[in-house]
Amino acid sequence: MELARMKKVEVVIDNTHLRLVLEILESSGVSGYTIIRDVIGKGDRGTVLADEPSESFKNSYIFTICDEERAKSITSRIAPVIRRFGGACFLSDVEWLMH
Amino acid sequence: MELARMKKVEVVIDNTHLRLVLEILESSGVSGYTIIRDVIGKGDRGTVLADEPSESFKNSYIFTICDEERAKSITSRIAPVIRRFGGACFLSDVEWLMH
Amino acid sequence: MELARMKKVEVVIDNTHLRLVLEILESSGVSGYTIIRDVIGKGDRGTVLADEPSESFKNSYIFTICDEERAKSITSRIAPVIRRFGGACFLSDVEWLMH
Amino acid sequence: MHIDLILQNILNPPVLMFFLGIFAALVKSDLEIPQSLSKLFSLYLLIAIGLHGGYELANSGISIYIIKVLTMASLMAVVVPIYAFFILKIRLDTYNAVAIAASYGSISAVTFITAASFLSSIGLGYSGYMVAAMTLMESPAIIIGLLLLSLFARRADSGIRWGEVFRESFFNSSVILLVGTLLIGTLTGEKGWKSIEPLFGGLFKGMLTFFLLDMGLIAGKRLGDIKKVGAFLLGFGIALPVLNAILGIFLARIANFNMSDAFLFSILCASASYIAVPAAMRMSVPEANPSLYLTLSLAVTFPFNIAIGIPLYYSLASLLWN
Amino acid sequence: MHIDLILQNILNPPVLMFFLGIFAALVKSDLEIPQSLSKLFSLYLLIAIGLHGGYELANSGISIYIIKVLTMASLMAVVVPIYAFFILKIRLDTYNAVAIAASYGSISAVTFITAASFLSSIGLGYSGYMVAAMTLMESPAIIIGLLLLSLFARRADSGIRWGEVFRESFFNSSVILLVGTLLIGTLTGEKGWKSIEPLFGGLFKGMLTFFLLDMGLIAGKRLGDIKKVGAFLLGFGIALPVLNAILGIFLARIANFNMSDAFLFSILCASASYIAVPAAMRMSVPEANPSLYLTLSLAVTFPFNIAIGIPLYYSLASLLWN
Amino acid sequence: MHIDLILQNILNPPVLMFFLGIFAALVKSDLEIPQSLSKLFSLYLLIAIGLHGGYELANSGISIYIIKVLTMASLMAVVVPIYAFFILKIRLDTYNAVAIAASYGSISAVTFITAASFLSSIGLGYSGYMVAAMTLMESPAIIIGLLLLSLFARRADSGIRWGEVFRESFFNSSVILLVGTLLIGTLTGEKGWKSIEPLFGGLFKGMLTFFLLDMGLIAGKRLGDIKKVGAFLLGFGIALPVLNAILGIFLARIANFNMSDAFLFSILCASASYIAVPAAMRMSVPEANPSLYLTLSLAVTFPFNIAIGIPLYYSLASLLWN
Ligand SMILES: Nc1ncnc2c1ncn2[C@@H]1O[C@H](COP(=O)(O)O)[C@@H](O)[C@H]1O
Ligand SMILES: Nc1ncnc2c1ncn2[C@@H]1O[C@H](COP(=O)(O)O)[C@@H](O)[C@H]1O
Ligand SMILES: Nc1ncnc2c1ncn2[C@@H]1O[C@H](COP(=O)(O)O)[C@@H](O)[C@H]1O
Ligand code: NA
Ligand code: NA
Ligand code: NA
Repeated sequence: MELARMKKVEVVIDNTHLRLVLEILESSGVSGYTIIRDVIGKGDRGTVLADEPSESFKNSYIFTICDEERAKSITSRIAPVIRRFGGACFLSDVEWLMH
Repeated sequence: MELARMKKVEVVIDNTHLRLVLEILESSGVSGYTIIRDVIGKGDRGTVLADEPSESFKNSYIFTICDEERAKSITSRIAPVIRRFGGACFLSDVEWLMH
Repeated sequence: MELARMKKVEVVIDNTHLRLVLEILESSGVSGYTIIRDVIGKGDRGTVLADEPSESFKNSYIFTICDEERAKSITSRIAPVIRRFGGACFLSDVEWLMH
Repeated sequence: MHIDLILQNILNPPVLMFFLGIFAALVKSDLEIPQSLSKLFSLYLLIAIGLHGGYELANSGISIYIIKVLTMASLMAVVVPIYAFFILKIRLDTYNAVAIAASYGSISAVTFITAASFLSSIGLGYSGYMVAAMTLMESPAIIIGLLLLSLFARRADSGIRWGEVFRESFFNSSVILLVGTLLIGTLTGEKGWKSIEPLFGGLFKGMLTFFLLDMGLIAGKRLGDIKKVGAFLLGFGIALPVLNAILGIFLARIANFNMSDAFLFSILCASASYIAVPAAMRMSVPEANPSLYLTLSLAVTFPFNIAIGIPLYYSLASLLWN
Repeated sequence: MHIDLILQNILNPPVLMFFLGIFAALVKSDLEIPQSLSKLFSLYLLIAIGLHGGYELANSGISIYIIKVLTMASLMAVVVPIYAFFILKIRLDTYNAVAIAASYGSISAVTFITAASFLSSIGLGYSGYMVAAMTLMESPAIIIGLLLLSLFARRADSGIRWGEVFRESFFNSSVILLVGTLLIGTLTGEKGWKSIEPLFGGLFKGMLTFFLLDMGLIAGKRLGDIKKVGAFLLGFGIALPVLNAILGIFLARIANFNMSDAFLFSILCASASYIAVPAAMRMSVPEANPSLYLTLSLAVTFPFNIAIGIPLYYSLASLLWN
Repeated sequence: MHIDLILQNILNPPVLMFFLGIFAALVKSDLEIPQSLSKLFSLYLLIAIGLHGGYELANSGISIYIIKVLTMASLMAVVVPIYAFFILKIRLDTYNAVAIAASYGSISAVTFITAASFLSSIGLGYSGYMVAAMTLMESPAIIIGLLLLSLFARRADSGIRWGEVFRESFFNSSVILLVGTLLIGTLTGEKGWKSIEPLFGGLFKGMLTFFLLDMGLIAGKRLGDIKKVGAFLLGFGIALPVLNAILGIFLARIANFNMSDAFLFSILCASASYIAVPAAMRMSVPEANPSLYLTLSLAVTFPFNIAIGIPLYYSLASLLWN
């Protein structure tokens, strides 16, 4: 069993702009990512209810495990998306089970 | 791109008492939070199944990113709720993308 | 309020093999775990869509908070599962609210 | 009780589907019904009986007889949790006794609906005011339970937020739906009902069949927990419904109900809540153990009533009415 | 407007269920309809009116009259968002003015369906081409809105990805479903319709009843946000629909529509989108505040049209046609 | 094959809705059907054909003829995966060959149901025992596939948990539902069926229409993966169904089936599983690539059978029977 020091990048963004975030992840060459759809919450742009009439107003929560360099690059490219459309993004340290 | 050292506070609690946790978050002045509803799990109070007849028995998973001081205050106010009604609460370090 | 240094073990695995992971968690004596079902994502084995015809192809996301020793033992036992069937597993540090 | 009454009850698609669900759960099949579909079926059934009951109320109007039925219903909703509590106190602590007593003081709408569908399968109908009676019996047990708790439990602070309790008791989703649809059914009468009858009338038994498959799966998954409840509670989960039913039938006889009403009334008395009351107990009596009160009403009393209770109480009523 | 027209509209199961939903939301009941069920009802209703409309188109064929109706529909879809924008600009910034104007330039299918069901409850039918008209009116307002934005907003980069905007406007789910099912209904004609009529015809009003309960819950939860929109917008949310309806009726009169068509056309003009257009605005005009444009169309205009607009526009039309 | 047989098949609401779904997926519309609704439709269809089939079995009773049909079904369920495996081995490794062969050895209930609805649209019915035949053909291919794997793969440990394999094969949700509802339909007979017919009979074709829209969306999203499967497999995904269908029809001719049964039998032989078998393969043959076996049965064979296979096999059968 080998554990590698990696970064976890977590993003919350509305479903409408999920595609932009995924494009960034794909193009930065991460090995994978996980998406939890239809999460709700509260932020600067108000409350996201459980029964928004349009699904595009609900949030998605995405995380990816990648090396520090990629994490920094992803974060810097996500920054303008979040500045414009809202959402949240944060990083932390994890140990990744190599397989 | 600017990254700030922050805390992530994570809480798992049954839907019935979610409201109490949200009241604590709201009143402590965090900038936002995210909720994933209807998660299941196992803890001291037994197993939460995927098809509980009443939704109030299912769990919700909430996280908020905030500064350390707020994190401590939230945790200390959530402690009695969890002691009485069950659930889980834990903190970790994150770097938050300022926007 | 007392905070204990613990590990968070996070696992993403398809629903088919969720059972194997839960067996490992149960037998290692963790105090609890939380499951978020039907998450989607992308990894070495391709993309998991939101509408897989069979639910066994969707992913589940599980996390447990436990002490370091248990975390290591769980990770080493999950390693062969992930090597064979795919998925992701990673560890991080948390402070756990004792109750 | 004639054996063919039992068969007549069991050889019905809804009841058989219930057993199919239990079977699938026991053999750990991957058969699963997503919770939003459970919600669809249960909302549908509540709305359907509410609208239909209201429509029939519009036809029948309010009479002394109906007021008598509703009075009896209120009476039993208050009395049952009290004596159930004292029986339970023999072996249990106050918290668990309260939670279980409150569950049995309330009702299970699905049991009522299955009984109504049994009635219709033997050619009898049911009256709209029985739906009103059911609605009346949903919530009082919560209040009674918490009153018993204040009297008997030595909690530092009572911890009961009465305001919230009342709101959650009387505005909980089934009460709101039943009261609302009863009213709507009454207000829109014949013309209203005809326009929605294909959905809320015609499909009724089919939807019940679908839903009981789901209930079978849910109850079946909890059958494993039965060993945790112990012999005393297991006996309680079967004996109390029968006792409640008998009491209900006698009261109905004294009050001169017609036989269908008496039978449905006995079902209301005999059935136990596994949704609204447990949810309320979780909030106000966290000390009580859900795997006792939930398992008992869902995995013991509900199947018992569906399979045996319905024909049993029906034949008891037949004895007194014929 | 006769008072009994209002009553006739309100004393319908669907409309009453809408109010029940609002009530449940206001008293903070735990009544909740999972979003996948909302989706079920809305998909069902769109498919049902599409298939039925197509079937009727197959019977009636295309005529000059129908082309006239469709032309008028297109005209209003272009004109309404423009004058709405200039009215809104009096008090709002460009971004919010665009988002709101676009919502009111488009339509609400549920309002249309409720109006159609009102027609049928007073013994009148509706024609298949009105569904086609509705479809035509769904998307132009998005394009018009973004054109206005390019003209009036001083954004560094316009930020509008026009390719995507067109794709999302004309292939959004309701447009695709309506166009698709209109075609399928036309192609499969009488025989096709008969085979699926029990689901898509018979259950129609019942499903609408179920869905309006859900819409009531959703609208009710947003009623609290009304104070945020302010008096100007509140007035706008009621006055503009009435203005649009009147304009629609006059155009219909000039173009010699029959009365049912005129009434439904006025409903289309008066109703505002709370799904497709807001979703498009979220993407292309993130500067606009959803709690203005969404609250206004969902919590103000939608309930107003359902409860008062329908009988009001109907009596306006009656005045001109009788 | 007459061109109007193809038209007659395609100009049906269910089949057209399937194409609408594919179209919506191809233009990347936001049209989406939540997975719990897929589940609703598929559960509904399985329960409906099970109950209806059981009811017809109760009428017809068991005969030598029926036993012959069921024997043939079992035979094909064993033979098809074996020869499919050897064909696939020409170009593929053992793991992928096993997974694909097992899929084609099993059946697709939705294909069967669409064929049955095609039959009814040309005025023919289908017999209850054909549902039993379908049920029999669901699972053997899984076992055969894993046996082939043990023989041909050189895995360190076989890694197959046979106990679990058998349990998952014979208690998987569709087998349990079909066997269960066949039994329930038989036991409750005429009276049972009549009480639930409005839901499980009347709405059948409408629900199929709804579900095929969903299947179109799902299949459409996977069309992009077709290029990954390569020419050999693409050819296989079309040629093998036709081969299986022809073989099925000949066997049916020899065994003297009536024509409707022969046609449905050929459909069962020709169709491939995209739910139960892939799920089993994922567990027991993780080395195989789902984007081969899933894409092939879901995005190639399923659409082919729905659009062309049904009229093709029907005209083949007509040739031999008339
Ligand atoms: N401090 C926070 N902690 C956790 N989640 C957040 C936070 N701020 C925002 N979010 C999530 O991001 C979504 C969009 O945020 P905003 O654009 O700020 O409204 C919210 O609905 C939350 O789900
Ligand atoms: N050690 C743990 N790790 C992760 N989740 C936990 C843990 N303990 C409890 N939980 C979650 O918290 C819920 C309630 O816990 P409890 O009140 O202890 O039964 C469980 O159903 C789990 O979802
Ligand atoms: N680097 C990663 N970061 C986050 N999630 C991942 C990562 N790699 C894989 N996953 C998740 O694990 C699932 C299975 O991965 P795989 O077996 O590699 O296809 C994917 O569908 C993702 O949900
Ligand atoms: Na009771
Ligand atoms: Na409009
Ligand atoms: Na086959």
